[in-house]
Amino acid sequence: MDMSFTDDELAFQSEVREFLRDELPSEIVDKVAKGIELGKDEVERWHAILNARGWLAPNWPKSFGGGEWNAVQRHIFDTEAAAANAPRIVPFGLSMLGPVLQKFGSKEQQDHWLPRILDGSDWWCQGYSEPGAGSDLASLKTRAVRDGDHYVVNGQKTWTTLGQHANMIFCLVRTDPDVKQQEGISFLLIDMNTPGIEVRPIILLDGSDEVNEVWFTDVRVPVENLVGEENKGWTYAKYLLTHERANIAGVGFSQAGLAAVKRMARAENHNGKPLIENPHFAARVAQVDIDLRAMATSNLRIISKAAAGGAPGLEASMLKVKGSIIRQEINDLARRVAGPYAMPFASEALEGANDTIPDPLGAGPVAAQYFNNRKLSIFGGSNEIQRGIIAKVTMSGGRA
Amino acid sequence: MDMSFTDDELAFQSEVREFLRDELPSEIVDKVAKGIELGKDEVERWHAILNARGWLAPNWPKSFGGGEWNAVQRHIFDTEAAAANAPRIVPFGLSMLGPVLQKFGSKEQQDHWLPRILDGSDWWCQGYSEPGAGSDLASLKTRAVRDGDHYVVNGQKTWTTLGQHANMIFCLVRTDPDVKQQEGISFLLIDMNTPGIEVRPIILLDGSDEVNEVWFTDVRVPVENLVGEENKGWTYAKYLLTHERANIAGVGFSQAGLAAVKRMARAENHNGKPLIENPHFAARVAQVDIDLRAMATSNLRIISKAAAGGAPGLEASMLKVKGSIIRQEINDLARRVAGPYAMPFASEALEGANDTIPDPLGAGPVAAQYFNNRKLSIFGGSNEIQRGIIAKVTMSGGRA
Amino acid sequence: MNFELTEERQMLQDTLRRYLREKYTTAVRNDILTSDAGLSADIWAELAELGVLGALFTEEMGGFGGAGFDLAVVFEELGRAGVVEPVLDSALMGGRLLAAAGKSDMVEQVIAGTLHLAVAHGEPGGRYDMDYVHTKADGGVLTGRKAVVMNAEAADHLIVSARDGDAIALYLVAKDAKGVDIQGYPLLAGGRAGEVTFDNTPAEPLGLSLSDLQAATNLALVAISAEALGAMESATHLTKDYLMTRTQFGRPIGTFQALAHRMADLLIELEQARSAVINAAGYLEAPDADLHLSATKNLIGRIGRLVAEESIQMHGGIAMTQEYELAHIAKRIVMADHRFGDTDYHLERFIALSAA
Amino acid sequence: MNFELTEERQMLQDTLRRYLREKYTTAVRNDILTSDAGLSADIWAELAELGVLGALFTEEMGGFGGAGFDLAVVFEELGRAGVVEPVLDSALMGGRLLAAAGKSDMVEQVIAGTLHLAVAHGEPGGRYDMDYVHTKADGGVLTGRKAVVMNAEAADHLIVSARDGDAIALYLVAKDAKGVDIQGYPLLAGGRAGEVTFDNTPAEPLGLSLSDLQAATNLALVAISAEALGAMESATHLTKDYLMTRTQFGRPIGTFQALAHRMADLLIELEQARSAVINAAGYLEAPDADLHLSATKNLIGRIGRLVAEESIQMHGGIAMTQEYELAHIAKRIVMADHRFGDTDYHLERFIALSAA
Repeated sequence: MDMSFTDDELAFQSEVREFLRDELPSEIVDKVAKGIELGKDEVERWHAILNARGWLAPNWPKSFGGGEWNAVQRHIFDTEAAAANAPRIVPFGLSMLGPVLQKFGSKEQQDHWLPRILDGSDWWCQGYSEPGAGSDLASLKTRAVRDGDHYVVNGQKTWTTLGQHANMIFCLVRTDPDVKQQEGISFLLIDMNTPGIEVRPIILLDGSDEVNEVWFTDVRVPVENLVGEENKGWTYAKYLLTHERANIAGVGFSQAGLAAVKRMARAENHNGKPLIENPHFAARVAQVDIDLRAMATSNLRIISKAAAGGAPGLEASMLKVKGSIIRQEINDLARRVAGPYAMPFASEALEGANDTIPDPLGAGPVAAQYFNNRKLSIFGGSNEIQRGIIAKVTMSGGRA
Repeated sequence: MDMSFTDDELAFQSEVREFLRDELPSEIVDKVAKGIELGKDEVERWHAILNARGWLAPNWPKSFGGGEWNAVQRHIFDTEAAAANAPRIVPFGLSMLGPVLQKFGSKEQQDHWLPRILDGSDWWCQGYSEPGAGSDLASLKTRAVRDGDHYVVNGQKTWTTLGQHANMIFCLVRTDPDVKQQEGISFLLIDMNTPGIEVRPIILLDGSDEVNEVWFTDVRVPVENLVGEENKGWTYAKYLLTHERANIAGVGFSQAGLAAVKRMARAENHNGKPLIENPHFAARVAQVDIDLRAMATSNLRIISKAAAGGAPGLEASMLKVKGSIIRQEINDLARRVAGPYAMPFASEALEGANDTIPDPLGAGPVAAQYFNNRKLSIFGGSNEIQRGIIAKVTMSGGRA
Repeated sequence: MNFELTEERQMLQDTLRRYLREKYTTAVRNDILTSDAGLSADIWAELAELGVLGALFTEEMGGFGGAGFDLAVVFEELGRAGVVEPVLDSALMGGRLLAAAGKSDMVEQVIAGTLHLAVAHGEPGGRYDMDYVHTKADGGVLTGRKAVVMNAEAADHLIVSARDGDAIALYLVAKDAKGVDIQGYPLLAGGRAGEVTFDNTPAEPLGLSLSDLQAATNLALVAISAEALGAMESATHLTKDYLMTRTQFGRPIGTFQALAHRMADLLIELEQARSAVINAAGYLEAPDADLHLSATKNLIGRIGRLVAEESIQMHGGIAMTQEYELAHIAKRIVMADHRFGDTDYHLERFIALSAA
Repeated sequence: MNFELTEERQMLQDTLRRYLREKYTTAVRNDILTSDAGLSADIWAELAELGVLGALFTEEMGGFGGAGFDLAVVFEELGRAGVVEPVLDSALMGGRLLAAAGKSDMVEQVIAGTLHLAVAHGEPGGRYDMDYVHTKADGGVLTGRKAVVMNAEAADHLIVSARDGDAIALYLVAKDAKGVDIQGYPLLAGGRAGEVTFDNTPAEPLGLSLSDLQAATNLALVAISAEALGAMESATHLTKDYLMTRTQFGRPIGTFQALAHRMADLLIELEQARSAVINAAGYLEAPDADLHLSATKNLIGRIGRLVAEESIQMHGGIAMTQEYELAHIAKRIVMADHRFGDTDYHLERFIALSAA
């Protein structure tokens, strides 16, 4: 047992810190710290900075232009980046499609699409979920029918995050309706500029418009955009879903969030004293802090196991549940700190455009974030789905 | 809306208080206050005092020697009795069998058994649960086979509370094994002194021996001890289970328990101040207090509805769940207050026999009670069963 | 003991519920939410006409209600429908303060729906503290700043707390008086508020002190608790319906036991919330009213959070979308915790009052 | 970063786990629980022989372990098996205090299992306060009373805290010394303790102060947390097995979704507890050890209660019976909260240390 980083790991940590200090634009930091949405250009700027350093695709093999970091290195980067209020890397091309193409794509597909992900030529989005399917992903109804050298796609996808920025979408489509649900699904790459595609924003309860519905009406997709084999898409989809589980606990985000709560609570007055000194509020903060410390160690244990070649499955589900609960609890604390000033809100404030909303603690729209982050326990496999997996795996003979 | 008692109800409350002050023996109060088990003689003494006043069977019709109180009167009595640390009335004859005989028993059975319940000639216990059945009561296996003027009973009952004191047991037995579970059950009254009956105590996790297993080997029961019709026992069993739901929330017990916690926490030192002044402990107490105040009003609402002729069903399940949670929370607070002195314990202390166990707060065996009262959410229809009922009734069209 | 509504209150409840169900649809409300005014003058006039505003005042004041249970009935229905119009701040708090000051002509206009008010009490940095008042009154003029003043822009008059020497007193200020500046903004859960500054603004002393404001705040605590209760009832109802109709893996999701049991827990807690509001309304005039009100507000805060979060979670994605009714309802529930003292504030107050 | 046990610790864990599984059965333990001594001399001798006691001491002290992770490994296994022998009080705390005092001959006997100790520190009315000491030391004799002294009756010597003027120091007292009186009693979760009074009892100053006792208490915090973790693992394991084998309404109750999800939550929290114990062991020698230890003890207290209560609830009636393994395990878990400061005590300490 050794809980400290090796010298190599410490050196890498210093390198990351230095990079973030020198290269991360302060305008971006300000927005991230307040939970304000970044514009497309800002995200692309940060991606370009990372790409210039060779750090945009840390999980990719070097042969594809990636960093080939181990789990500990990725953890160090993620933690430092969150603490520095760096933006989250948009994962659709880099963490989702990339690995799928690397494993299942043709040489032509790899040569064409992978460099375009790195240099920002393409912004990918994800066409998995459909209305009415919820957690039952395999019940998808979007049809793709072969017509000569094309598939003709009809249907609807939903919860397409940042689809408004994307020029490409990877989709699960049904190519054989007559077999068992999972067996008739294919994985298609679709140009968003093809005629027949319509993107409509879904306004979320905090007024944000980051997710979309995507409608397909007789959309013609060249057959060379099929990944792998027809009707084998479910295999690739599962690979995608289980592959990228690094940072699933969001430890760095929680640490940054908790630090912000403490900072605000030191500044906020409660009956003539800083709120942080109020025993009831302090107890709330302390309990999350304690839970987070334990989870950070759980995270390190799993990372250490992954770095040693282990395959965390059950643990990832556990971390996702606990991680979402802790982050949501921190969001709840943030809204409490703000007191009456948690109430004012205009959805434009999400884009930093509204200066009339008072924000005495410099906290940004904390109540809106509290609501927005309810998604953490719903999207990407709800906590109920995760609990079901944990129970099933454990009670069918996994370890307790 | 009027939340105060009427003049009549207030007068009744005074009458009850006076009675408890004058008639409730102080030796019994001391034991109840500390959660020490009462002996059979002490219970019988209290029953006799109540019977002399005509208050032993408040829920029985006057024609059977009862008090015919309405729900509000019963509530007043229960609350005052709990606050005065009166013992709980042993319910098996009075609240369970009595109403069943009154509704389904023959004239002969009523004439014979009901007076004996009131005057203490019989101590009844309950033969419902069986090993391995848990909440699935209707899966019972104890067999009764007709043989001339007798049934011959073989099988085993469990969780028979205070069976060691009882001379009579009412049992659910299977008289027809070839029909649907619920349809082959009969309701028998059995003399515990019949050859072939063996009572073995089950020692609970706190060392108490109040529950028992009862074994039946070729036990011959006269056919006149069948209640109602053969194979209709499930109807009577359900009537028994749903009939006596007064005081299901245990509001009075919780109020008395919380008062004791506050008293102890005023006496206990924590870093040079009374523990009750510690903000973290005070917050725990306050939250239970607040929950209990709301539940007390829920209880009154339901009682008021029952007094007006309504039939609370769903509400009783809700009160049972919330009531058990609150009482268990109070037990948890009591063990916390005791600090290191929560640890010493000898099971003899449950009977008040052990003076070597230190008890500086006069709290009695609080940790043992904490464990013992885990039963509140398990026995009598577990909280899981209650939640199932609530969900089922509500989602099949009940009100939300 | 009797927990039935009187015939009059039952009628008020039925009328208001029916009116809001028919008129105050999600679509209508969404238009109001995104409007510049943040409220509907038509709805306001109709609420007055239905007698909803009059129900907040005693007969002596010119109304026909005014007791705790009258407030509970009105605000439970407003909460159920997610009404954003400032009945609480403008009519109830503002109106009852004017009634306490003997301004019966103005109260009449409030009941008629023709006069809008705002109560400007909280100040930046003051959080929920009642006696955190730095606005100064000196020789008939006020100078200072008030924070998150509900309905400030729509109000014709503001009732302002200010410190004259050591004492805190209440003053009446016309919105268009000299030196009044309002920076208005929308609120997350609907409606509008503003930061209000006074610079040597002429003001009329109302003859009311902090204790009068506390009495009005007690009314507001009943109202906001009942409103949150009504919203929780809506949330629970929507969730129940969703669980019964939404199918996944081939059956209604409400038949999945984990969700069924969590639904049962919500229903149990909803009963607790209902009883807590009854306590608040019933003990509003009792000597230990403050204790009961803090108990209620604490419980409503805790259960409100549970109901909002569990309702969203059990719905899944759809509850995250603004166009779905629950989104607004959940915001009303959670944001109620930020008014007149939050869960922790009232826990502390309950502890202090219990020890007293 | 490396979270694998060293080979030595892995061997210690395997050996101890196998030994306890074979020897320390429920039946054996129940005999010990109801015995007059409250512990088994045979088991004690075998623990010494297996090197379990030696693992609690550094090589310098004559052992072959003594680090945080050594304690964690040993006490996790003791907790898993519900061992009631006073390894924590007699060998770990007592022995390490004697080691700190340079009593190497006595430490040797502790490691050999031939010397029993008790630490007499807490006093009636002192709750968990470390500096609540009214026992007086004056001219080489002690007078005062100590509360709930673990293993007092079996101990050959007691290590006693007493106040000499303003300073608190530790003294060694032979159990049969003049003026020592012990009122012994059993404990709910097994083992025995006693109220110990000293009346002008001759005592040997150990040259140790309160800070040495605090250091020993830090060791005890790692140990009790690891012990509770081991017991939680047992409780969770028993519950999992029960859910898989017990059928109701025709199928294993673990297939009922409500129970399955609650089981999942227990497993999630168990991982948290495991990480918390790793933190306690890993940071035992760090400058901010106190902060980490309080964090761990608070978390263990919270999760311990959840695991004990949920395990009992999901079992149902059988868990209420003394003869079922879980009954004892649940008591060990919950009663661990009453040692060296409970959940709230360590929450406060964590808050104070965080602010520092």
